[in-house]
Amino acid sequence: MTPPPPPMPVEVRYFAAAREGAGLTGERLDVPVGLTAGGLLALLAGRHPGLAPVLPGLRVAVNERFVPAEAALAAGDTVALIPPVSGG
Amino acid sequence: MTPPPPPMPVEVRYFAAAREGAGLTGERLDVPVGLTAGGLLALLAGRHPGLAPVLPGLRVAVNERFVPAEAALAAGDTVALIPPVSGG
Amino acid sequence: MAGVGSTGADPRSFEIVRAPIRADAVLARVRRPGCGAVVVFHGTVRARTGTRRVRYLEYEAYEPMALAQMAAVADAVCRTHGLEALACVHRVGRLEVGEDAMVVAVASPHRAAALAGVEAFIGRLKREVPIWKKEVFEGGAAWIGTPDDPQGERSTPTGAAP
Amino acid sequence: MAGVGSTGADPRSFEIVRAPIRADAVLARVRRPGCGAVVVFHGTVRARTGTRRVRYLEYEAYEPMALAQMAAVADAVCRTHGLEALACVHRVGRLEVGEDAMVVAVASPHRAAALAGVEAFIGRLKREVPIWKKEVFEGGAAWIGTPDDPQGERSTPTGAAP
Repeated sequence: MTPPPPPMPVEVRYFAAAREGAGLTGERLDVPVGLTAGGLLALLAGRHPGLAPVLPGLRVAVNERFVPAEAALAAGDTVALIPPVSGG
Repeated sequence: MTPPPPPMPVEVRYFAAAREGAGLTGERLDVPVGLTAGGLLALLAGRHPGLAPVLPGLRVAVNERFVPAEAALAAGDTVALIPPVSGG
Repeated sequence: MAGVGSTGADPRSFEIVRAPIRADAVLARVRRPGCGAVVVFHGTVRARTGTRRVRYLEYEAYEPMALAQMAAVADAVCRTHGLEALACVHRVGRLEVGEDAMVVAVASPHRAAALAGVEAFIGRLKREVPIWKKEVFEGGAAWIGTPDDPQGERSTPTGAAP
Repeated sequence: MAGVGSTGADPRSFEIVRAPIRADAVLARVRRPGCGAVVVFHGTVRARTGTRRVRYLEYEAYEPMALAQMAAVADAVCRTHGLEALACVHRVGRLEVGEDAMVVAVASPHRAAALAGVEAFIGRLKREVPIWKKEVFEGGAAWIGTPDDPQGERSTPTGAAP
């Protein structure tokens, strides 16, 4: 039995309705290696029940680019929760 | 035999290429009663040969409104020769 | 010149001027609290048209008719596109490269209407408003849109041509 | 960020600011001698949305990503529409009714391209650039586009929604 790999640090940033739902502007988390963007969202939803109403329409950006739910995260990534945008 | 009706005064205004073709900014003319806008143009073309190159595309305005060639003029009208416009 | 749901100042405003146009003043004429979209269009003297290098332009207007036609066109365009305000200032006389010949500002509750309204107003102005430009270039001059204009850019008259 | 036939200053310019936007400065960034058409669009805080009376808005941006996305969208739009210059300034923080939240200026040799380019840029900005507005109205507040926004005006995500 090999030991599990060490957890992987990621920086999470919350904006707008996600910020208010989480009650945070950001946090640093250690997550399992190989976690996807969608997996991280599920993890965050469990951790911050206030995010539930924000989940529909939420997109994820990694290092300032939108990514699909199945994108794998890497150590040191900055992951941003992007509710529906409304600039202009 | 009834005498011909007295001629009818009109004010003619020339703009842009028509002004340069006629060599005038305007003139006051006595024209036959019942003359049309098109008839006046023919009369002016004879009077000012320099207008010839300007005639294609020329429109006529009477009292600051575009009129068709067959519109009859009335005493005191202000008739403007409007070459193709190019504002903006 | 009736307003469409306007408050405050006259929602339509037209002017022909001989001095440089102050775009911020044109903008100020159309701002309205109900309007989320304001578009300002600048028609500017280009350094070249086609292959010709422009020295300067001379603009001329039949002023009372030009103002009346602008108002009539604006009336129709504001109604069709639901604009709440439209202002147009056109300059005449000698204009140098880079100067504004015309500034049009419109205000509307919505962006698409404001942009489409500007396009419609200018498209009609270029056919129906008696303003002319003479291009003075290296080696000559031409009234734009007339047969002596070697570059084309003809206007397409929509009124009656005798 | 490569220019298309530009001369002089950087033909693309993007900024997020906390103070009132100076539209004349945005305009100055896009003027070019080859451009006969300059369009300035102002996105302004409206007094009401639907039946709600707006007290004020709060704008928030993910600034580095918003600037990068603006640049990417502008690149594509300038190429598609043949624009020679595009500048966009977006304001964040508290905005009162009548204030400009965004000013976009574009320059093009031709009018239709300039107007279509503005429309395309803003259409994509409203889907792809991470900026948000919270509307504070009589009796409540809502992030526009989210499920707690009772008036709709939903954004339509084009990227992946997990």
